[in-house]
Amino acid sequence: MSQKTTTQGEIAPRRKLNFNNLLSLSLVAVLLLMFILLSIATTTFATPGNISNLARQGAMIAILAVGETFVIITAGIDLSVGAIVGFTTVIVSLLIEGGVPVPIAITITLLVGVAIGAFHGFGIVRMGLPPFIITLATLTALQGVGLLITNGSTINITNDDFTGFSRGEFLGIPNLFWIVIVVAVPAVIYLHFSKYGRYLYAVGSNPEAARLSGVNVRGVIYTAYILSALCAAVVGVMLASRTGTGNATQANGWELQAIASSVIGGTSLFGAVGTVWGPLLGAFILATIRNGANLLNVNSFWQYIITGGLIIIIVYFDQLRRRKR
Amino acid sequence: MSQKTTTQGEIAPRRKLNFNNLLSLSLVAVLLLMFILLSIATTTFATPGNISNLARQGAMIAILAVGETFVIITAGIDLSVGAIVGFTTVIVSLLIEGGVPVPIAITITLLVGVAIGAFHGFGIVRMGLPPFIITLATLTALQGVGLLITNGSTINITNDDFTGFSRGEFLGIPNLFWIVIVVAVPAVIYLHFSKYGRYLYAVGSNPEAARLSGVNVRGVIYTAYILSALCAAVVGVMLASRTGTGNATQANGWELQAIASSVIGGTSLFGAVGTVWGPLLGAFILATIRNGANLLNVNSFWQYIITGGLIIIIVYFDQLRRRKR
Amino acid sequence: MNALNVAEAAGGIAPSSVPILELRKLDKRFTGTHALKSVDLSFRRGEIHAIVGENGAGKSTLIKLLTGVHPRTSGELVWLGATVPLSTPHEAIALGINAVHQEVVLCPHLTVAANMFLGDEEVRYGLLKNRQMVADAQKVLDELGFNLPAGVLLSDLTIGQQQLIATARAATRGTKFLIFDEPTAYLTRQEAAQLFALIRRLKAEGVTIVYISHRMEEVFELADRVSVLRDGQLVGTRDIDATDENELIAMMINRSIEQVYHKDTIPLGATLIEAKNLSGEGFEDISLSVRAGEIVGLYGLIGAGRSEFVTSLFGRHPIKSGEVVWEGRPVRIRNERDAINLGIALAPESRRDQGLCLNLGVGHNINLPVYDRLTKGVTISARMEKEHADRQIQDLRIKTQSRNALALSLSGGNQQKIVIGKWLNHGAKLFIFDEPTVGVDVGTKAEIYRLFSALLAKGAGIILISSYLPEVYELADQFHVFRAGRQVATHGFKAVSHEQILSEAIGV
Amino acid sequence: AEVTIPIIVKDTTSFYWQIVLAGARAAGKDLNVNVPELGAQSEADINGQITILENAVAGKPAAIVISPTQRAALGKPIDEAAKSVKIIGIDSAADSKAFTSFLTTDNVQGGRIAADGLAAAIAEKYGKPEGEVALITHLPGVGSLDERAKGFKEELAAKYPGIKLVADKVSDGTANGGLNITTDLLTAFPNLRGIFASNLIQAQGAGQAVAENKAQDKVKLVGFDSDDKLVKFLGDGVIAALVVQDPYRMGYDGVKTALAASKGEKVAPFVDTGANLITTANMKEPRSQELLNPKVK
Ligand SMILES: Nc1ncnc2c1ncn2[C@@H]1O[C@H](COP(=O)(O)OP(=O)(O)OP(=O)(O)O)[C@@H](O)[C@H]1O
Ligand SMILES: Nc1ncnc2c1ncn2[C@@H]1O[C@H](COP(=O)(O)OP(=O)(O)OP(=O)(O)O)[C@@H](O)[C@H]1O
Ligand SMILES: O[C@@H]1[C@H](O)[C@H](O)CO[C@H]1O
Ligand SMILES: [Mg+2]
Ligand SMILES: [Mg+2]
Repeated sequence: MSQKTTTQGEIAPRRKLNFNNLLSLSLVAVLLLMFILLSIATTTFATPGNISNLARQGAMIAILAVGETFVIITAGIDLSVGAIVGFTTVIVSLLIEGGVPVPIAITITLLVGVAIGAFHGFGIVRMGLPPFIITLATLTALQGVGLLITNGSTINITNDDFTGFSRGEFLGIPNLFWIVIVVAVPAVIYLHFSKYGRYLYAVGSNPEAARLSGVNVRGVIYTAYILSALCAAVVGVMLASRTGTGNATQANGWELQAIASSVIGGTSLFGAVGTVWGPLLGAFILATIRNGANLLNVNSFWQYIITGGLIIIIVYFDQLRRRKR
Repeated sequence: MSQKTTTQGEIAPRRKLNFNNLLSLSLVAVLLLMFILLSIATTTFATPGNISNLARQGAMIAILAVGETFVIITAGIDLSVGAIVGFTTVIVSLLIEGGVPVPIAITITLLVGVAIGAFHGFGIVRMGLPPFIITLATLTALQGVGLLITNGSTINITNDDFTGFSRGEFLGIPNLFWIVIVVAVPAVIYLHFSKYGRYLYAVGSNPEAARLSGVNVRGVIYTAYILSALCAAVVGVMLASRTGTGNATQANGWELQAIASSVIGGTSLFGAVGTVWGPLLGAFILATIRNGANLLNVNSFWQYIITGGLIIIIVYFDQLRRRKR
Repeated sequence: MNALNVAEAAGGIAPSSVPILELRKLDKRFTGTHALKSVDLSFRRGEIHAIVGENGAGKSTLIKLLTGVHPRTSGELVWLGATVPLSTPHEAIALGINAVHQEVVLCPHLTVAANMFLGDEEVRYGLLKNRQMVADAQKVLDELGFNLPAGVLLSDLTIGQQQLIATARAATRGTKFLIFDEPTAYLTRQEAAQLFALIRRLKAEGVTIVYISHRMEEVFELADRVSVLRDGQLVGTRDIDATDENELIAMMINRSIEQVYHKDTIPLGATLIEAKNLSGEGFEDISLSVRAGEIVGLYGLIGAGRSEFVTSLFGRHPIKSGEVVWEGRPVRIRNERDAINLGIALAPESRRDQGLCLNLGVGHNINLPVYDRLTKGVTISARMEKEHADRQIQDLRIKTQSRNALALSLSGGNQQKIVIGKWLNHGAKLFIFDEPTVGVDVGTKAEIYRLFSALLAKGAGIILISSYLPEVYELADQFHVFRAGRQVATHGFKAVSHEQILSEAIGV
Repeated sequence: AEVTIPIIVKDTTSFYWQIVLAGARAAGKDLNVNVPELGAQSEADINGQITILENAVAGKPAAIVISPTQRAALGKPIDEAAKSVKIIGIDSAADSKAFTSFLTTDNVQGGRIAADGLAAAIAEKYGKPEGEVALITHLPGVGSLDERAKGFKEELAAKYPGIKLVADKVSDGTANGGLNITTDLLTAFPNLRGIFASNLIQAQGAGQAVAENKAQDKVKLVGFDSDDKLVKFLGDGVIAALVVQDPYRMGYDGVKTALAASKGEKVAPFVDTGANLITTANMKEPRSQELLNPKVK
């Protein structure tokens, strides 16, 4: 994507890492504040059961948001992640109900995710389509394919081991949250400590300059979209386990939640700015808003308003800090 | 790279209008082709009744897409238009059911649209928020406000004059399509024949250059978002008339259709490229796909796949032409 | 916009001593940088006033304050005796202050005419008079002697041509005070000559000109007075007749340099690369070779095809026919990585579009080509990453707060140093420098030329592209003149006169 | 098949509507009628359904079977359509007198049945129909669901003063949404004794949450509609009762009635297809089995 001449007014030099730390610190502060307020306001928030619930509820969007972040750092966008989640719930439940052993079913499902991501890479790199368009097209088409496969109905998964996984925990931590860790650790290494991460930022900042510096720009773009779709497929497996159903439309609209989490977590939609922990925090902030509102028995419609308002406030202060730094 | 002449001065003039004409011609060709094929394949497509249906069905997305195009030309995006449509159906039906005369109710509703657009302008210009974020936030919040006002239920409009409008026609053309004309004519003048339109492109192309030329960049951005929200409010009134209900969620997801129509119509998401007729054609192409699929009794899920595929194909050829030119 | 505005006083006026614009204790701080420190300066009506200074001295910042682009931190601006706020570009334009900025600031998606009239369109009944504007713009361009079409999209022009459009635009808006920030950086001699003619004409019409340049001969050719900035402070103002190049350089960098063009005698080694009859998009039938220890210059006008040639050689664009021989072996370079792996480095001409990731850190930019070598196992060695970046920053004296500062916060010349710096420790054998000293101050230029010598001494070869003839002339062991995508002449070190080379390049 | 009778449902992606379509398909086969299966993909997509109806009318079918997504909104379009073609309504009502025949569940009544079922389950466990309960609705603005909520609340207020509705939640139209809401409800209201999830998908989500939190002994869950998953929950005691309609019959009889009407035969103007409460106790009865296991394929 072209790097826009943004009117970046007066950006004084500053340490990037420091800044990232600062930003994530302030998000941690927001999250902590919410935790403290909710612990005071309700007797139920700070209970192990609820914290487990929260960990489970935020887990899926968190993983989607991490994948989305890779793409956004390259100055792209992946609108299809919600549709991929829905589609892969169909695939994995079809396979499992078809008698395929669970590990193989999961592997195949993840490969389907990889294939979708590779298709996005192809569309962008080879066909020259804007990311918004190619992923909007797959959003639409995948829904159709998923509905067609199931003839519009929902597949119920009868394998209790598979559905039990999402309910289970290990060392007191819900299994779904373990998946977040399993995704986040390599993601941090990839993005923040490997050369490939540096290339991702470079492509997001100026693909031509990256290319002339020997970066395999096409490869980087393929990688970003494959990782995003792979994360979505992982979430598809998690969701199939959690709801016990395969249904192509059940994650409709999650792409916006993932993008919102990522942006709340400090990712810039212009590319070249973002972290792994940002979107994780963003996703759990959104989950906490919903959980807290439920516990406080706030009218569910207020949750929309609060979420919208908080998105504005958090991103606003983030921008302020950025400009000040 | 483009055709290149080596001595300075011998640069072949390329009229911008020519190119736009070419593109819209090719879209017209796509639409015509669809019309011809459907007329052959079905006995029902080319009937006055069905053409009226088509005109009505495409009308609302067409208007949304025109508004969205203004914003996209400034290199922005407005994700909130679907939510504004839903929200304004609530407002207009509340007012009408509250006994406010229809013209006044409509005026107030349109002003609500203007206010929402101005809020977006404020968020972008004053608070420095990315358009994606501020409009995502209003998408979420407006839904909440709309649901809260109606307490989640639907307001039924009992005024038959108001609801009758959407079914009526004038000079054999459905009223809803007249609204498209009423919106499109000033839109064409504004975008293609006035200096304000030129400023829209300038801001999308290089906001810094526009600013240094004395263009009121902030004003331009305010205008674009206000026009987009105003178009959405117009559509809200149309939808309220058509469904006879006020319901905050009834246009969920329309923003993606509007954006898709705009892009199919040749608008570039990088800004500074787009027309008024492009999104109009794009919206009616999408409506024809749906209408045709229904008439051909194609499984409704196939429509998703066809739409996704067509988005890719149309934008791909558009890109090709652009690169070749 | 009317065509060239005629000065109020007929027949032109001599530079008067009446100040048109006075700067009083003008001060600008960016967070972390004190870019201008209490500058007092006055510009006289109808003079050409040059401003010189090192990269990062604050020249562009000064201009941005005068044109309302940035708000000033403190200080006063007095326009024709009255204090003015001058806080928006609009206000500056209204007063008659215009600028041609260091980087082209126009809208690539609009036509040349639309750009020239932007913000000042001709309308009838509220509708744009498009055809009229194209005709009028064309008239202005023709009158200025710029042989450029008004009806094409701006993005169809080269950077140099775009810069001329920006100039034409600024010159024709009822301008009383016109600022040029390194206008000749992307211009050929021929285009520069057109520009100088325009400047003299404007001066004759009573317009005050502020002229920023790193090229001393331009300053002496044009200016009436010259002011020197150093580290954000005004060092002094001189009448042009009362100073010389050495004094100015000493004022700028607080020391003197004997000689800008530095060339050691280095024995030539084996042939590194041989291009045989290469053709591709924008160039045809080019043959040349580079030996270890040799600088091969490519001179020509903008659009002559030199950049196209070298970027193709670097694998960025396909080569249609011909052969490349690297160290005696025929090779096929299919992409940039092939070139880099062979040992070729390219510092491209446009730092903004090709050279830099502007919103990434200086260190990140410097290290980009070498992350492979900074990687230990799976992860990058943080220590090596730091050391490598810091070494380049020190060696090239890149003026930056730290290696983590974003590239876009650096001054133009310092950005250029990053583009060069990222290849220096790469260990390449053939360095291609495409316009390496555009926007670079004299002191740094001298450093860069010394660097060339150091590279050559280590056995590297250099292809040097420059539209600035003296650079090629003084440095290249051999150079080729390009015209219209073809190689029209080849000469040895200082073998022929400037005039002959120019006429070869222009084709008269 | 010469004759075409399209059927328009609310949301083709829901299993409930798949049963309706299966019934219609079977009728099409039996009666040699071509039955296009139409519908939007969300029960909130009112405009989508109007569009589909308009397009269906343009195809000049013999008759149309439709389940109006929203009572008021579909009134006028159905009046309009009825000018050129016979309209048979199923499942939910619309503000139109133009229906030639109408086969429906009384959704307000369905809500009442759910309230009674929930009260009974609570009474069985706690001795008395008393305590805190919650309601979960699939999406805002869906007519039939609003009617169920209405019936449910009215019945509680009228007959069970000891039962208090402490939370009235609207989900996001997905099972996962219902799941999250239910887990939070279980946390927020430790004394919660009952939940009514008023359609198929929300019942799936709520059932999953109850199972996840092993809360079935404390909290009685009543769902609406059925599929394999809910039947399994019912068998396992995770769900206390299901209010089950007869969607298969609506589809089958809808098409059958439409065909008769198109031929000018006289048809019954109104048929209540009924809503039945099925509990763990009566689920094995033959009629229950018939309702729980419609012949979809
Ligand atoms: N937007 C900005 N934010 C922060 N610092 C800035 C910004 N713009 C310029 N600076 C700093 O201000 C100082 C002066 O920069 P300026 O661009 O005025 O230099 P200059 O004299 O024009 O140099 P050059 O000859 O290289 O163009 C530099 O240290 C630069 O890094
Ligand atoms: N007359 C022209 N019309 C349109 N585009 C041109 C024209 N001349 C050059 N260009 C484009 O502008 C860019 C700059 O020109 P280019 O760099 O090829 O000239 P060059 O001689 O190689 O460079 P230079 O002489 O400045 O080192 C190229 O991408 C080229 O495609
Ligand atoms: O009207 C219905 C059905 O009866 C079923 O419960 C599915 O959801 C509804 O909206
Ligand atoms: Mg400068
Ligand atoms: Mg060049």
